[in-house]
Parts: sequence; C-alpha cells; structure tokens
Amino acid sequence: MAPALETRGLVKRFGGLVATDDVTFKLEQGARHALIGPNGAGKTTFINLLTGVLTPTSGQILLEGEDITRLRPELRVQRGLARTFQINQLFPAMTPLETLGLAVSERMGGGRDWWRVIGSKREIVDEIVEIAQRFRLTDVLDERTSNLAYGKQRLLEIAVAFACRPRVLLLDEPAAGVPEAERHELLATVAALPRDVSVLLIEHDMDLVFSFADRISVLVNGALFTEGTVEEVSSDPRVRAVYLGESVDE
Amino acid sequence: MLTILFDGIAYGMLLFVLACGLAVTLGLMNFVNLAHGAFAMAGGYVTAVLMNRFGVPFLLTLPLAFAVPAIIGLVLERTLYKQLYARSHLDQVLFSIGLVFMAVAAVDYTMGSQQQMIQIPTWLQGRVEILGIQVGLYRSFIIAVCGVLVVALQFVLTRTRFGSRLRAAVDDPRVARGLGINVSVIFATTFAVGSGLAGLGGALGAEILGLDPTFPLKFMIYFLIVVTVGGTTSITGPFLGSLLLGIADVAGKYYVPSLGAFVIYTLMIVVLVLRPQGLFARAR
Amino acid sequence: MLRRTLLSAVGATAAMLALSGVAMAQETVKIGLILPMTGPFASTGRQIEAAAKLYMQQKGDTVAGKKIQLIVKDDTGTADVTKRLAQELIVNDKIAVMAGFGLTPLALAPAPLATQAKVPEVVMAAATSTITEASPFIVRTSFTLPQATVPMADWAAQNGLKKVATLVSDYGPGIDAEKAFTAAFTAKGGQVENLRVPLANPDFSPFLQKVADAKPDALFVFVPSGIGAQFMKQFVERGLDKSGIKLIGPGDVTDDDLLNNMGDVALGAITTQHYSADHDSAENKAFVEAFKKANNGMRPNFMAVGGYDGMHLIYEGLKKTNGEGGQALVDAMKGMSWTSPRGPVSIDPQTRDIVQNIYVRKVERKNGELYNVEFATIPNVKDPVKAAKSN
Amino acid sequence: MQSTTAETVRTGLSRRGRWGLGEIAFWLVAAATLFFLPERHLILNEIAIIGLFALSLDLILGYAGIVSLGHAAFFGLGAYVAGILAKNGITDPLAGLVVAAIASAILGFVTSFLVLRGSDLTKLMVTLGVALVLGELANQMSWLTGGADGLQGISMGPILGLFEFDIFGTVAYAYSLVVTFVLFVLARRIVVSPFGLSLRSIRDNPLRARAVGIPVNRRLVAVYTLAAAYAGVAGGLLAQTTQFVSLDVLAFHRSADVMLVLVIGGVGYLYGGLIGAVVFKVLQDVLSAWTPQYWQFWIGLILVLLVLAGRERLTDKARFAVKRFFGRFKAQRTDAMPTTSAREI
Repeated sequence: MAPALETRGLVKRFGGLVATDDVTFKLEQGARHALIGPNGAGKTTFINLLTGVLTPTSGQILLEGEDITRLRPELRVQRGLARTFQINQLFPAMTPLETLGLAVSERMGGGRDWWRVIGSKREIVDEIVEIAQRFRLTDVLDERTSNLAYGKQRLLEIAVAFACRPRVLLLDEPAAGVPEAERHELLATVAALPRDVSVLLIEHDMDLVFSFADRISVLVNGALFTEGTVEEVSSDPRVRAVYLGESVDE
Repeated sequence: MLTILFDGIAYGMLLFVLACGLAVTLGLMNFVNLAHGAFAMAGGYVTAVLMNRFGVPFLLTLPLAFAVPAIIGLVLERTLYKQLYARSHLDQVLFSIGLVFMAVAAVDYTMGSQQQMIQIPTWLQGRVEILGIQVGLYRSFIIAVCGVLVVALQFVLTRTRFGSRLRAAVDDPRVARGLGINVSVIFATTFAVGSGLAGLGGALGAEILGLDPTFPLKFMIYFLIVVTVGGTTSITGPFLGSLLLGIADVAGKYYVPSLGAFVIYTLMIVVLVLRPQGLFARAR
Repeated sequence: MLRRTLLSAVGATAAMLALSGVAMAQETVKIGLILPMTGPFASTGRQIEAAAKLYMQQKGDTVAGKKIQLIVKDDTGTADVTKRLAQELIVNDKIAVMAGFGLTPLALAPAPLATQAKVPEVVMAAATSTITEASPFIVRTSFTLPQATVPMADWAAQNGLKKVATLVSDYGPGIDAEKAFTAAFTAKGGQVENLRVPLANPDFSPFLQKVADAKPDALFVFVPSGIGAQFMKQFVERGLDKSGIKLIGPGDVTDDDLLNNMGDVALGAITTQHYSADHDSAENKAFVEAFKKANNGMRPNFMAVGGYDGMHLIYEGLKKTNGEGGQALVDAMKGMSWTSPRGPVSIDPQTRDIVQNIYVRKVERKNGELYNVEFATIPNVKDPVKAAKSN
Repeated sequence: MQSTTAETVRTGLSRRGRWGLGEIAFWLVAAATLFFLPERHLILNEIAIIGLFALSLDLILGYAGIVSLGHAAFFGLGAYVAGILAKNGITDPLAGLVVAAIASAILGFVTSFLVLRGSDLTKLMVTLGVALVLGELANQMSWLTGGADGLQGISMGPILGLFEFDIFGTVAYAYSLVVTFVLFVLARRIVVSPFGLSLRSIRDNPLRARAVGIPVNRRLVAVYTLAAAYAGVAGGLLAQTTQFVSLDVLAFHRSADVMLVLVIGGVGYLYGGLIGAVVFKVLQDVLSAWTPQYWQFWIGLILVLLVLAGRERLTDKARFAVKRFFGRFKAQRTDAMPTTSAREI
C-alpha cells in the first residue's frame, strides 16, 4: 500500500535562501507522526508546500500514491488533505454550526448549489451532529465564532479540518495558546481521532509529542535531520543538542 | 517633441504636488482620505481670497495656503480622523466622502458656485526659450517647487529622526509606543503636513486647473490614480507615478487625440492588474 | 429593521403631505423650474434661478388674475432625475409650464412628457439645435449653438482669416459648434483643422501645442463655460496670443459671470453671441443693475438672460390665454416678440426657437472691468440648422 | 440528546432561509404603496431601481467582501443595452431586461478577473477605472449611444403585451417592484444556499475558505458575474421606465451613490440596499425640496455621523433587533407546545 503522504526530493528556494532542502519523507497509512524542529527550521514552509500555498522549486508530493505537486490547494483538500493552522483561521462572523455545515457541504460538492437551503440534507445534518459531539461543540453550535472561548475555537479549528473528511490531517501546533484548564479536553479529542486518518503533527510541546506520536521526524535548517520511533529520537543525543539548544526560547 | 515632454513633466509635477499629501496619509498612515481634495480646495481658496480681496501677492499667500489647511487638518485629525485609523478602508472612504460633500456645499454657500480666478504675478507669466524649447515660466516654477518638495520629503522621511519614528509608528504603533514614541503626535503632525501639502498644491494648481466648489470631486480620481499607480510605500513611487501619468497623458493626447481620454484610465488598470501594489512599490 | 421601514414610510408620507398641501389653492398657476443647482453645472442653475426670481419680483406674482407660483427643483445635472422631477411636477403639482433645463440631455429627457401631457417646456439654457424638434411643446429662449457660431464663421471669412483651427470639448454641443463653424467657414473658402478635447481634461497643453504647430490665423474654441477661464489662461501662457493667433468662438468662453475675474488673458478675444452684460440699451442697464443688486454683485450672463426672457415669455403667454396652459399657451408663445435686455427677440412660429440678434464682441477693459464689448450686429438670426432644413 | 442536537442543527442551518414577520411586513408595505401612494410612484420607482442596484452591490460587498467604486459600469451597460434594443424595435420590456442582464453578466465575468487580486484600494481603483473607460466609450460611440445628448426615441411596448406604461408611473413602479421582488427572492435563496454560505466564508477568511476546499476565485467570479447581471437589470429598468438613457448612468456619482445607499441601509443582509434606497431618496427629496442648493451638506453630515457612530455596529444592532423580534415569536410558539414535544421524546 502506498504511503498516505510522501515527498520526494522536495526543495523550496526563496531567492538565495533554501527553506526546504531536499526533503524525502513518508507518512504511513494510519500513522501518528510528529514533525519537530527548532524555530526557523522550515516547518511552516514544509506545510505550505504540502497544502499547496507554495509551489516547490523542485521535487514531488504524492497523496496516497498520486502526484499532487501542481494541484491547486482546494483540490488537495477535496482529495483528502486537510490542515489546521497554528493561529486560528476561523470565520469570526459565522457560527460553528455554519462553519461545519459549510465544510461538510463543500466536501459533498454542494458549494455549487445555488438553490437549496443548507439544512435540508439529512446526511449533512447527521454528519454535523457527529462532528459536533466528537469535538465537544454541541453546546456552542449557535454562538458567533468570535465569541467562543479560546479552547473551543481551537477545537473548532480541528473540527473544520476534520469535517473535510481527510485521509491525511496536518495539525499545526493544535495546543498552542490553549489555557491549562481547557487543555485536557483538547488533547483528549486529538487522541481520539479515528485511526484511519493519518496524522502529521507539527509541535513544540514535547509532552504532547511523546503522548501522541509513534514516529518523529526532526527538521533542521530545512532538511530532514533524523527520523525514528519516539524512543530512538528521544534518546538521540544529537537531537537533544539541536533541540534543547533552541527550546529555551519557546 | 521636447516641448511635449516638458509639458508632460510639468503636468505630472502638478499632479504630484496635489497628490503627495495623499501619498503621505495613504502610503504612510494607510488611511484612504478621499477628502484630500477638500484640503487642496481650501488652500486654493485661501490664495484666491487673499489675492482678490486683500491684494496679497501670490507668493506670500502660499505659506498661508499651506498653513490654513494644515491647521484644519490638524483639528479634524484630533477630533475625527484619529477615530478611524483602525477602521476598514471602506469606512474611511465613506467618512471622507461625507466630508467632501460637506466641504463642497459649505464652500458653495460661503463663496458661491462660480470659478475663482487668480492672477499670477507677471514675472511668472509667459515663456522663455531654453535650449531651443519653449518653456512656460509658471510651469517651470511648478517643476522647481515640486523638485524641492520631493527632495525635502524624501530627506525628512529617510534621514531624520522624525522620519524613522514615523515609520516605526506606522509599522507597529504598539511597539512604537513601547519605545517611548508619541504615536498620536507623530500621526497628527503627519496628517497636518499632508493636508498642508494638499493646500499648497491647490493654490499652485488653481491657475492651471481652475477652482470651484466641485474641485474635490473633480480631481479626486486623479489623486487616487497617481497614488495607487505609483505605489504607496514611498514618496518616490507616487513621484515617478505622477511623472509617468503626466507624460503619458500629454503625449497620448498629442499623438492620438481620439484616444486621449482613455490613456490615463487604461494605464491605471493595466498597472494595477499587473502590479496590485503599484508600479514602484517594493513588495511587502 | 421593521422600525426603520416604518420610519421611512412615515417620512415618505410626511414628504408627500408637505408637497400636496400647497397644491390645494385654486387660482394658482404653477411653473416648475428644473435646474442643476448642485454639481458641476450649478452656476447655470444659479443664474437662471436668480433671473427668474428677479423677473417675478419686478413684475409681481399675479398674471391674468391668477397667482404665479414658482417651484424650483434640483436635478443635479442628471437626466433621469430631470425626467422624474418633471413627471412629478406634472402629475402631482399640476404645473402649467415647466422651464429651466441646463444641458441638452436634461432638456431632451422630459420632451416626451411635454408631448404626452401637453405641458409647454420652456428651455432657458440648453443650446443643441435639435432640442425644439423633440416635442411640439418645447419653446426656447436661450440660443442655439449654430446660431451663435455661423456668424462667427462669416465674420472670420470677411475679416481675412484664411486658416482656422477649431478646438471643442468632445460632447454634443462642442461637436455641434465644430460642425457648424467648419461648414460655414469652408463654404466661404476657409481652411479648417479640427481638434477635440475630452470633457474631463484639466490640462490643455497637448492640444494647444498642436495648435501652435499648425500655426493657424485664428483658433475657434468652444468649451463649457466653467472651463473657459482655464483655457484662456493656458492659451496665453503658451504665448499663442503673441504668435498672432486670434482667439475666436461663441461667447461661452468669455462668459460674463467669469469674465472679469479672468484678467488680462481674456483681452482681445473675439466672440459672437446673443448677450453681453455690456449691451447698450436702457432695458439691459436696468436688468444688469437690478440683477447685481439682488444677487450680491453677481453679473448676469447669457444663462440669466435666457431665464429672464423665459419668464417673460411665460407671463405674456399666460396673459394672452388668461392663465390657460397646454396647447393654447404654446400657440400664444409662437410668434411673440419683445425687447429683451439682449435686444429685440421673437419666437419663430414654425420652429418655436428664438430669433435674435447676434453680436460680434471683443473683450475690453471698461471702467476697470472686463466686458464683451459689442462692435457689430447681425440682426434677426434664426437657427441656421433648422433654416437649412426648411429650405 | 442525539435528536435534540440534530434539531438544533437543522433549525440552525435553515433559520436564515425562513421568512420572518418583519420581512413579510416590509414587502406588504411595499406592495401597499402601489395603492396608497399614487402620487409618489415616480420616486418609488426610482427607489425600487436603486434598491435593486444596491442589492446587487450587497451581493459582492456584503457577501463576498469585494469593494467597488465602479458598479455603475454594469448598471450603465444594462441601461444602454435595454435602451438601444427598445430604440431598434425590440420593445418588449422583459426581453430587454434579459438581454441587459446577459450583457452585463458578460462584462462582469470578464472584468471579475481584474478584482481577484490586490488590496481594497486596488479594487476600488480598478473598478472605478473600468467604469470610467466605459463612460468614455459611451461618449465616443455617439452613433450608437447618442453621446452626450443621451439616447432618445426609446418607446416601450406594453409589459407582457398587457400593461402600457402610464404617465403617473404606476405601471412603471409596479413593474420595477415586481422585478426587484423576484430578484430579491432569488438573491435571498442564493445567499442561504451552500454557495452563499461559501461566499460569506470567503469574506470572513479567504485563507481558511481555501483550506476547507473552496475554490475561492471561481466563487468570486461567479458572484461578481451574478451581481453584474443584477446591476444590468436595474439599469435596464431605469432605461425602460424613464425611456431615456444619458451618459450619467455610467458616471462616477452613480457608483458612489449606490455605495452610500447600501451603507446607509447596512451591508450584508440584503435588505440594506432596499432600506438604504428608501432612506436616501426620501432624504434627498425632502432635503433638496427644502434647500435645493445645499442638500448635499446634510447627506455628507449624515454619512460622517454614521461612520463615526460605527456603521457595522448599527447594522448589527438592526440585525439583532430583527433576530430578537423573531426570537420572541419563536419562543412563544415553543412555549405553547411543551407537552407535545415532551410526549414525542
């Protein structure tokens, strides 16, 4: 079986600066994979290449064996590659209900529907209910998103991505900025993501990485530094050197 | 041919003098002030009233044509404009259009709807021949004033402490405040200077463009074209932009008169589609 | 939202009541005066309104035992608004006559209404020749551009000008003027080169440079009166006056309203038109004096005289019909003649257009002020376009 | 638990689609004016047309976040197309509207690609430029458009072969009102559809909209084209009901006015354009009857105050008031039936 997501010799240059340096990477089916690295290591560039916000200078990106290197961002989403953002990117003037409804109906190809009211389809309603329960949003569905507590917004951020029913989900620091009191709820939901979704987690928080991931890749200066199981990487002295040297800033 | 080039430059310079105040408020403070023309009109009327009613010589009216709009600008900035810095461009557009309507009606009420004329001094009238081209004296005067302005503005913005503080205040008002910069004073000063420059432009332009209460509406489009085409991140952008537009407009009308009216608009659309940030803007 | 709707409904009702309240009095004859009072052509509106009010003030507001009421409306210079206002005045206020109309499209837009509702439309400003043909109810008291232009061509030909460049604003009246002049001047053996300037055009330099290159004997110019001053200044600034190019044209460029402020640049410009504030007659002296007195020293221009005569025509027409409007009023107006501040005028019974003297004038300084000083008269000029059609 | 959430979801998603009392009242009042304000039909006709024009601007500004200072381009094109058709013998009003809509839609589609990029200011200027170029074209092509004299000699046939336009403007108003209503219903339907929801999401956050898989540019092109068609119909209505077209249908002040109208009424809930048109026109009429020269001063003052008071806040308040109004109504209804629902569960 092809890996869920794969890059081959991925390079991105900005002028003279090499932001992504020949990254060859595999995310296996059903994996819980963490991508770590010090600040400025090129994690964000890497994600932007995967999702199509940036086009690579050279190299290939494959989603379940299919080349998506030149595909437009929204088409990648439609093929099952969804992401969350490090800083919430939500629709402040819409309710969580509308946000989820939008994502679900878009996925079902309803976005071109000019005529029907969005709530009229049974399968959409059922799916929203399921997602709302999974992400503990049922009691805030009708609030304006901008009025939600930060933790709930964070949950919604993941829920929207999940509503795209991804095969591969890229989580960009899902717990960033969440206050301690709401943190547990968030981690529990992340841990409970279904196993048929392959997850790539970009994270600084080592506790979260160790509790969640079964493999870890380390990105340094745009290049893959090392990769292995949690034990291998956490015991690698070079990683500790690179990482601890930087993590003071975090 | 050279005469056309000269006329184009003079016209472009005139556009620049009128628009550079807007370039300052829009480019540096990111405020879309469509009422810019109203400040220009104020300057024009100051000059016209002083000359026609009190017999003040043209040159002496110019400092006042700068000062009066600057003071009006300062007062309005302190009372009204400052509340709108954080608002959307749309809000700013609506607010300043409202001001324009009020200004047009108010001037109409106080000064009448007819054209105001000024008499430039005789030593600025007429033409001389330089290097075989006929050169209008008043146009040369405008070019000179404009040249001085560009240099002065560029100097103030890039070389002085005020300039660097202004840039800091624009980039991030919060951080600037943290550094002990009095952001509101800086903004107020900049706005006042911008308005004053508009007034000066209005006074200088009255001779060529005419002056009546609809001035702010008639020329608003030209100011905006100059600033958006030139790009709003610097003073040199709008300067080059106005030169380009001035020359293109004059040359276009000279060589293909039937298409004359299209040149400036088409040029603007093409530039903005290819370079939405403006022709001479550094990519942000 | 509902509250807003209600509020606006209440507002509309109030406005309606306010308007219909005055419509009750029986023996009133209403005149709807539709003018651009705001926007770029506001000064046209001001001049006409001032003249109309002056006339009413002088002659009283009762005609044939009926009270005259003037309703002034601002159409902002927008044709669809003119039409709507005219329609409202006809339907709601039951006006007997509509008058005003600052620009050609503004005069043309309500023409079908005039025909349909049989309400006379007195055009006091707009000057395109064809206007009176748009409805049999249109009567004009201003002038037509060809009427003012063709005498200019004749004068130019008689005075030894061989080669003339024309420079007109690129819109209806400008093109009219260009055509009329070119046809008349070439017919007399002259040579013409045509230039058109976009209407919104702050800088004339490229066009004036073309003129300078062409080296004509004279430059014939027509631009809307507000722009005339800038044009004159730039003409002189370029030194065209010194290079021996005469400035000629219909009187719009040397509009009396603005002329005195233009300064010496205007000196020597030769124009042909139907009215100068300097016109030497007792009627005109009285008119100018009264007008200035009533309007803070503002000098009446050719728009004002159109408004003044328009009111005169309406008053005299109503006297004849005993206050009746409609077809009878138009018929009464046809063929009427009187002595206006501009000189003797009459309404051509066939075309309903004004027949008047056209004067050749030169800008001169008189008692410290600039005036168009008349030095030749071409009597009883009809609109040459329509005259040519009827032959 | 499951079913109540499902219920919340269902009602929550279709709430926007349901017609509220206030809305019904609005249209009933509008229809009533046909009978109760006969002497105001001319200005009401203009209000209906401007309302439709502002509604079309709301589609792009309120629902997709595209600012435009050149919306008159589409209005003017529609007006000229309808006018020229009628002048050349195709006098059926509805056919004229359809062609006007198609022509404006094509122009909208072509120019939509110009407004996909750049800041608000860039968009303002590009749209403005398009309208200016079009205005200049209309002036130059006077053989077709009548140039500055305006397009004359338009005579319209009866609507559906039945209703002749009359001098009181009653048929004209009824015609404009019905067309506006039909297009409003369509627009209302569209903005609550999944397509409409995706537009709102693009306005709110284009980055996330893309990340949800929405082809942002294509949606923007679609709505811009649609709004252009609406504006074209509004222009067509103006040409047909006034039977005259002049260059100022393309003028800058048209674009600016429609923006003011929409903003006065409030952006982003479709009624803004209609309410704004009523308020603006009545104000203009009252003010200009009161002071023909200086009424613009007061319009300007209102605008300044409106912005200073917080335009969006006011609109939100209006929207909130509407919501509360419906909320109360809904609450009463549910209060009345608690026993039934309990038994069902």
